[in-house]
Amino acid sequence: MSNNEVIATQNLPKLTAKDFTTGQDVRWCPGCGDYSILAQMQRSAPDFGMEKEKIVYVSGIGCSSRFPYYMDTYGFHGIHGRAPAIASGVKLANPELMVWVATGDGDLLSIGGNHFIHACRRNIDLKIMLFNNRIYGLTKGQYSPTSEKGKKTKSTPFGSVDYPFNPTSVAIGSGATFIARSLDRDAKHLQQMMSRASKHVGTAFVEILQNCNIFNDGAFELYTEKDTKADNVVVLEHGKPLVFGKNNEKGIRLHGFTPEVVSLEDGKYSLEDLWVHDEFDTNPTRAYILSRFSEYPELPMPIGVLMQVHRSSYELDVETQISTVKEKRGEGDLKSLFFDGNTWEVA
Amino acid sequence: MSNNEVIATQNLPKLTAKDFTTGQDVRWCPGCGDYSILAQMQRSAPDFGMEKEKIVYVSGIGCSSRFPYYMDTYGFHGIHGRAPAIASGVKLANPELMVWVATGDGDLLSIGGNHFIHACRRNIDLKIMLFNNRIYGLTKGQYSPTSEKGKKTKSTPFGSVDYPFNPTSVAIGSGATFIARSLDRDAKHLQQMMSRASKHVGTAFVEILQNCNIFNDGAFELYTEKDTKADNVVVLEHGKPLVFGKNNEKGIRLHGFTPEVVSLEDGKYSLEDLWVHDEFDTNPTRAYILSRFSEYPELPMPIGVLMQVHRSSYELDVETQISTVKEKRGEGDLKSLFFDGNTWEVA
Amino acid sequence: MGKEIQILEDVTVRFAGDSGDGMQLTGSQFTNTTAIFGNDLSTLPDYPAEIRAPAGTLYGVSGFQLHFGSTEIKSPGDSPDVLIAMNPAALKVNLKDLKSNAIIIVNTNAFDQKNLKLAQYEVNPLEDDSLKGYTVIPVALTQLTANALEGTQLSNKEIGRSKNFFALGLMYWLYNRPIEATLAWIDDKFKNKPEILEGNKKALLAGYYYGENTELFTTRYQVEPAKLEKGFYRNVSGNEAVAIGMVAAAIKANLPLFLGSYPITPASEILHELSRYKSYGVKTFQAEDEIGAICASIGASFAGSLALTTTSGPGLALKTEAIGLAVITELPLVIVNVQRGGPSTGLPTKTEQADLLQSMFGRNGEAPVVVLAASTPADCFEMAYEASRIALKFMIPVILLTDGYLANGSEPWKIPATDQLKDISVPFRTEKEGFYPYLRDENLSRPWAIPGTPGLEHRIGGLEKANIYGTVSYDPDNHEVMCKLRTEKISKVVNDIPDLEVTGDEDAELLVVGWGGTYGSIADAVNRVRKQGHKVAQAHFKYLNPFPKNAGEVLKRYKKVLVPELNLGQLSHLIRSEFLIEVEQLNKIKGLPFKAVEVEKKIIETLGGKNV
Amino acid sequence: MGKEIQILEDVTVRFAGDSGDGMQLTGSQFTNTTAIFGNDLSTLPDYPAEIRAPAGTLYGVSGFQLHFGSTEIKSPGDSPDVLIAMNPAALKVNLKDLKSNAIIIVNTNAFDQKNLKLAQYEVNPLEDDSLKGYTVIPVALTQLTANALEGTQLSNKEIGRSKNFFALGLMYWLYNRPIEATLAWIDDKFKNKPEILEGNKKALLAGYYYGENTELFTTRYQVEPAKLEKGFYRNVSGNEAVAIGMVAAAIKANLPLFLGSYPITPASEILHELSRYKSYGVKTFQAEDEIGAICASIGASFAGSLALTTTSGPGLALKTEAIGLAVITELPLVIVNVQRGGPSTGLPTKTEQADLLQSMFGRNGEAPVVVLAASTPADCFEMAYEASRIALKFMIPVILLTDGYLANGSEPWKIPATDQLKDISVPFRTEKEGFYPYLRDENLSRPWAIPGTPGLEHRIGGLEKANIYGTVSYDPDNHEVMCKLRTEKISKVVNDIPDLEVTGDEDAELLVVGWGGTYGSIADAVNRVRKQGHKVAQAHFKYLNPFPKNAGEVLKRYKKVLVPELNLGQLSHLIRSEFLIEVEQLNKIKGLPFKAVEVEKKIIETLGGKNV
Ligand SMILES: Cc1ncc(C[n+]2csc(CCOP(=O)(O)OP(=O)(O)O)c2C)c(N)n1
Ligand SMILES: Cc1ncc(C[n+]2csc(CCOP(=O)(O)OP(=O)(O)O)c2C)c(N)n1
Ligand code: SF4
Ligand code: SF4
Ligand SMILES: [Mg+2]
Ligand SMILES: [Mg+2]
Repeated sequence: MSNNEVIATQNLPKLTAKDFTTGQDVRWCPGCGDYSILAQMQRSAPDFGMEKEKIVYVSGIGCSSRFPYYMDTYGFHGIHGRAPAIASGVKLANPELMVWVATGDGDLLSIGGNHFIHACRRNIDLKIMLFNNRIYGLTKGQYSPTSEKGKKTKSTPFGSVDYPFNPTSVAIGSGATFIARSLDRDAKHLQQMMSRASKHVGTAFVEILQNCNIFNDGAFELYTEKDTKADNVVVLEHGKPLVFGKNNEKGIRLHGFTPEVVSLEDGKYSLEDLWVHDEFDTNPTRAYILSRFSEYPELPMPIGVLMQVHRSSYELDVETQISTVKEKRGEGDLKSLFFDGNTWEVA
Repeated sequence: MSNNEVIATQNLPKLTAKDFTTGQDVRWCPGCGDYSILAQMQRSAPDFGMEKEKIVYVSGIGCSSRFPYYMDTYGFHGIHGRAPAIASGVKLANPELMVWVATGDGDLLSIGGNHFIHACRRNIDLKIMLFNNRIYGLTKGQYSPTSEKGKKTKSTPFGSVDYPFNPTSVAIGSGATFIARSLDRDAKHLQQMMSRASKHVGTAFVEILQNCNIFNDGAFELYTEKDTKADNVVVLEHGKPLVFGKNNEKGIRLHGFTPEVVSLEDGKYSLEDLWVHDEFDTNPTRAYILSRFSEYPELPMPIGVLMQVHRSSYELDVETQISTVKEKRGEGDLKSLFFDGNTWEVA
Repeated sequence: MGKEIQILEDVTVRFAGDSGDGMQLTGSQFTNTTAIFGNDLSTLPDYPAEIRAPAGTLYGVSGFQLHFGSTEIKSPGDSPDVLIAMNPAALKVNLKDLKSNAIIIVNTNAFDQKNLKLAQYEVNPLEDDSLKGYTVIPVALTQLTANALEGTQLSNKEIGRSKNFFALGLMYWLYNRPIEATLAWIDDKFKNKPEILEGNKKALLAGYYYGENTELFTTRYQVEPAKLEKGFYRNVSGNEAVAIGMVAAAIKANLPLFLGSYPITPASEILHELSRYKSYGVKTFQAEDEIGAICASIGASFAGSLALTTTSGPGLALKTEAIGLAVITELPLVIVNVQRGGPSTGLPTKTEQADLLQSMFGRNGEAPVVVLAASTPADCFEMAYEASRIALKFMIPVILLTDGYLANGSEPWKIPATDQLKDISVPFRTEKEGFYPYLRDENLSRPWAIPGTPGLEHRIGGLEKANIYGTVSYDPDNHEVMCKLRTEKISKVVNDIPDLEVTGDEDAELLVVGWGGTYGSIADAVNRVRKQGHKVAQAHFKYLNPFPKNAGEVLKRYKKVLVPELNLGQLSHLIRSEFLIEVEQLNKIKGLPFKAVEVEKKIIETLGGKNV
Repeated sequence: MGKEIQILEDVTVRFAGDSGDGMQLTGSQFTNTTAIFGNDLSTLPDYPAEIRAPAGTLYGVSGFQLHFGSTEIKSPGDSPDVLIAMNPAALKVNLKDLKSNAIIIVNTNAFDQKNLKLAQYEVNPLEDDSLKGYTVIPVALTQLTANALEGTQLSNKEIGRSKNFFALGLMYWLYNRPIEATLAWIDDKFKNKPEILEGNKKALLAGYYYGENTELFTTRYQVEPAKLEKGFYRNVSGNEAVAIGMVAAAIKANLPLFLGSYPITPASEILHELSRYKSYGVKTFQAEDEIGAICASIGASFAGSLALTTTSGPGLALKTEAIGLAVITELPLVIVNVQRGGPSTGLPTKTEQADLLQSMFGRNGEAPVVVLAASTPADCFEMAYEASRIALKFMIPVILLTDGYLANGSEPWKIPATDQLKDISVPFRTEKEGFYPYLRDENLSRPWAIPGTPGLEHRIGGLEKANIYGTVSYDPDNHEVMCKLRTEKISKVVNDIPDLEVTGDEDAELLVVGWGGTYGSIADAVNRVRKQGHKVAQAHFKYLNPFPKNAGEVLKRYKKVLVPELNLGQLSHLIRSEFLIEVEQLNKIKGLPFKAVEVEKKIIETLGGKNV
């Protein structure tokens, strides 16, 4: 664990997942991947080291954005695309709160793209969970900025001609300091990522590949199904080589700037030749390469923390500036406010 | 020149810079870097291989966005931040037009950030010129998303706490296919970049470091002034090693993923050891590293084409899809429109 | 077994069940057959707010209502005569809407403990007398379908899914409709799944014959074809009609159609529809957001397309700044706003009429636009065409308001003869001589000189421009001239639109004035009270800015004016301000259309409560 | 050399020159000195649209107008009595505004061939008789300043820059003002540049003594101190006053102030000002755009700050969707809109009052908000405070309208005693017992339960919520209840705001009704016509939604109502609709404030044209 994570030190009453469950009926489609994400959050939250009244979930609009209604904490179901902006206001107003953003690929990357990249740039301490199902769920199945080119949807009956965003690349390009990826179906891993995000000081971006079984069923099957997962997913762990395959028989090495899959069985390459993951590399270039794995079908999908670097977080800088000025000038009051500048008396 | 550039083949009447000059008084501040950008465009445009009535300049709002008024072509001075969106409509409606976007760092990267990253993602054929003066000029001097942290401006009297965007990194993260940088003060180089952008098929992004002598004077002095330029700028040329310095005595080599400045004089390194620029590298990793040079004071500012790759351009894909469908189904007319679906007759 | 046949003038049926029960499909098939049969009709689907709510829940009930008759049908009907309830939840949710003595066909197999509990029934309503007053026809739909499909290759799940065809067959029998159209549809739809194809056909026929053979039904109903105008018809929803209207306008204007849009309920289907029209050269651009969408449309308009942008309330709110740009650049642009329940996200799947004032005034500065509203699903065709015509002729943005009810509801649309459509083409300017970008013709329109035209190079934009010359102008007097010109342009439209029509009694004391999608319910209500002997007249606004020339005169002709609206009084506000007359208001803001009876009651109350 | 001293009641002076001539600074110094001297005053700067237009051009002229007097001063004056013209362009641009026989002090050195040409003068106006009818005082300002600074270390350029101090000194002499305040200011301002410090002081004194010694001036003027209310004063622009008012409100509400904003002319100075107030704990957030700005403010409001967002017309257009969110979540929020010339980008540096209807109606659905408007620069303090008070008390968004004229203009503000400000604190909810997020108190306000409060965890958002309970509700009846509650909340505010005040003649036949920043010009006009013997009354709206309780009664009391507005009739529209009364309109939409004389003329015309 790096030094840019905070460790909860308070003695808090021990809560359980149930304490985070609201009475409201969960209204996602039966079978939707969102259920698992919710369950993992409810399981992870008791260990955030935070009183539950200090945890806030903010969302935009979309199936995924219903998330706050189901967490028994403070929650704000915002308007489409604006969750990072609303959340920024919450966090700036009260930096003691732990602020999560629950958002979809349309919400965060289509209409909300600008707020997202600016949050990353500022490094404001929001934990942004992108429910990426590569489709517009709530509006019943249009393509999204993460849908693959050629996709036939309600708004692209002849196939989309849009080239998709790579969300993790966008985050890197915008200067994000914590980038992770997980799967709706991998309960334990997802909990780990939530826990890691909870500890990062600064914008933490977690892309969760989420199945929309109604409008984009099976989009991530390769990564989640038992028989294909091992061959198509590489789990990133700090300090460990990039190994995958049913019997850990494959690895990834860097050939110049080009990652390639090598066999660990034919004697040509061994563990020593592989790319060893360094989450905390302050040079984001490797993370950039990792972010682009998904562009190449021959490479497995990396899950885990792609990168985590330290940069002072926005809301703390704001607080520091205020206290510095206060120290220098003294705390302002009505009198000093009114009599600042040229005044004169009419007697 | 790569194969993803178009070469004008038409026999056009020879125009000159004067043909592109409107009668309107140019109303930038005396000494503003925008004058040079305008002059270089007026000089470059006759060689775009395009009838001047087919060239369109679209802008948002800002000092820089006044640009279209001064080019005697079709022009659209839009609203703040929306130039890429307006320009996308122009280009989609008539792909035969050559569409330029003139925009500022606030216009493109603050309010307009979303339209920008989506243009890059789609790879629609717009030539986007960012007049980056790292300040809001027209609104009289607030910091912009490219202003350096700590900058004191009208809206940050105690220094800004925002970490800036790196515009070229943002473009790379969003999937841009042509990325270049130039200087307002380097007339020849700027003309070259304009000419290169004019030939790219797809989104071409040109960052121009521009001096705002009123609100951010000297921001790029290091790169433009005679005595410091050579030591602080490296000119990227395809197939050539990265060499700079007054006597070409310095070079850049890659140490792993880390670029470093080396001396070519002390005998330790020679030209062969240097990073050789490959504009057309289909792996954008090197371009990503180049985009980040500006984050390190010890590295020179790269100008030139950082990268150019081929991906089909959006408006052409749109046209292709339409003609494919037309071929398959025949051209629609009112009759086929009205009688599509279930109809019945009342006799 | 001969059954009595009863002739009815009109019938309202409602199909209701889980999302998975295929009620929308069943309803559409019944509609289609009914249309071909020759009835006039009007439909209204009612989706749950959730995409796929869990089976059996109250909030997961999906409904489809159809009103058809041998006379003119103007609305989907206040209260169903027949309810097909596929499960207890469907029964519970819909019961309150039924006519007294309505027929309720229930799938008894679905009334098990689990479903009863999900529907929050303590006691099975089929077994106590809570349904007294209705004609309940219990049918073991699931079981009967399973029986009919015994021996096929279908899985139990697939068999279960076919029960809606059984129900449909039964309804065809009950209302004496031909089943051929649906059989043909099944043949086409499932041509790649022969087992399912056969299964569905079998279920349909089994349902039909069940009606014939069971003793549950003693009466069969007949609704004779309506005396519709001769011609070809097609059933269209409001959203479809907008799409067709816009393509037709583009063809008649000889312009490519460009749609910049961003999905939003309940407007998305216009995008879906238009994205199918590639062979008409239609370009649809799903932008990153509503602002990108309208800005792309403005760009396309500048470049010479017939430009359209479509959205619903929150999207219109986002587009307001850009609409101002279209106003000041004087570019033609059609903005379709399919209204839904607000404020904010509000009731996104429900209907409302609360964006009228936003459309009129929701922009910075003096930025007038033309505002139109469609009155019925099929009328959306005509009004989309009108919006295009006016936008092109006057070089201005036009907002067309529809609503969730019009968008999803459907009715037969009489297909116009292709040569019957007004020519709406406008020439691009090509002549260099004397060209200025803000020259004005007799409509005060400026010339449309599109990029690519040699010699007409010019610049437009959001800064105030000098009249005629089009250069940036900070001149105070010019600004005032331009603000007034932009307003005058709108007034010029008055001469180009039809007068406000009044129907009903010449000597009425009360005029009922509506606008947009409430037309059908108001018309039904007015008819009813007139049948009761009251003197009432009706006028309906489809042109809201400018108002038709005769509007003031019409409104002042009657002693009382009643304005029913699905909002808190927005048209009333405009009428009061424009004509300084007092109006009675009937406001409903429940996410639902008016029932005719609600308007009827208010009319009678306004008339002084006397029943004639 | 004794000179005649003439006593004047009030004077209007205008300083004009190139942007580089320091006219704003000169004007501010003169203002400051005049204020300290004890006059009442009102100022109006007039910047060119360009940041730094090329020297000498007509469009590059920068002006600063000051109206001061020994009586109450309500507006910056229609026509200057004195013009200081630093170059030919300044003379040309301003000449048409001057009073006949006005004094023109010109810098003769600037009247060279180049500058005359830039100003499009064919002949030097100082040399033909085009200035007949004015009292022209030619002063070789550049030369005299150079002479005075001979021997200093200053460069020629620096010396050139000091000439405005020479001009200022001359004006101080002419109007008999003390120069100490400016000397002190120079001491402080240039303390790190001792040469320039000395130079400027020398220039100032030289100017003063030049007045004393030259024969050009035979008369000196004296404007006695005004009889202002006792107390401390400070000169504030409208934007400054908004900033101070908001900080004061936050202090008195015991809340941190949060501003989410995005720069836009003419609102940016509020952001600038507030970003200086770090020692008051004010957090200013320059967001990526207007939408991000208001959304951050909404988030901050949810988290317990006094939340503010500031903008101008195009920005307000962008914020409309989010304002709807604030309405439905019932969160307190102050939205300050500094109106400028529209539509679209329009005339961005000019003033206008054309966002009233946008503020009222520019949102999807029924989304009512409170709308206030400040009447003078200093009144911006009070109205910002009021906006905060109402937003907090009723848990609603409040739009405060100011305009470019108020924003940049300034006047003395009487500093209130700190204990004289109303207590506007509202308690956060902390009690768990009986808590529901949409409980209502007597104002229909819901409880403010901020994150961090144990036991009150709850969720809000843009979907319709069940009254009291705050759960998502699709219930039709609840939606209607909530829409009406949100409207009723606004009506409740009526009981919390002052009545509409009427000044002027009790028995007037005409009531002149204005709103917002036109107060001063209208008041001046009404005073003038009353002095001519006409019976006229004035009422001025600062509360526009809801209107004050007595508004209808007041408006109906007079035979005629005249509504002057800087738009095409927006308040008129609201008055007509609300009260069904005919009003006379005076509309000006030129990017400029009213001159009192314009209103005066219209009043007389409305009264039937008779001069008493
Ligand atoms: C301003 C606005 N525009 C459009 C919509 C309609 N809308 C709601 S959710 C959504 C996209 C949903 O997709 P995504 O964000 O991927 O979430 P998902 O439903 O897939 O979880 C859209 C377009 C809206 N509510 N508001
Ligand atoms: C919607 C909207 N918001 C804000 C503004 C005010 N505004 C005009 S230009 C500008 C920023 C200018 O900065 P930049 O884009 O960097 O251009 P520059 O003037 O530096 O060339 C702003 C904030 C506006 N015109 N419209
Ligand atoms: S539509 Fe898709 S994303 Fe939305 S709830 Fe259903 S399955 Fe989940
Ligand atoms: S303010 Fe700056 S960017 Fe704008 S015109 Fe002046 S020098 Fe150029
Ligand atoms: Mg999605
Ligand atoms: Mg800039």
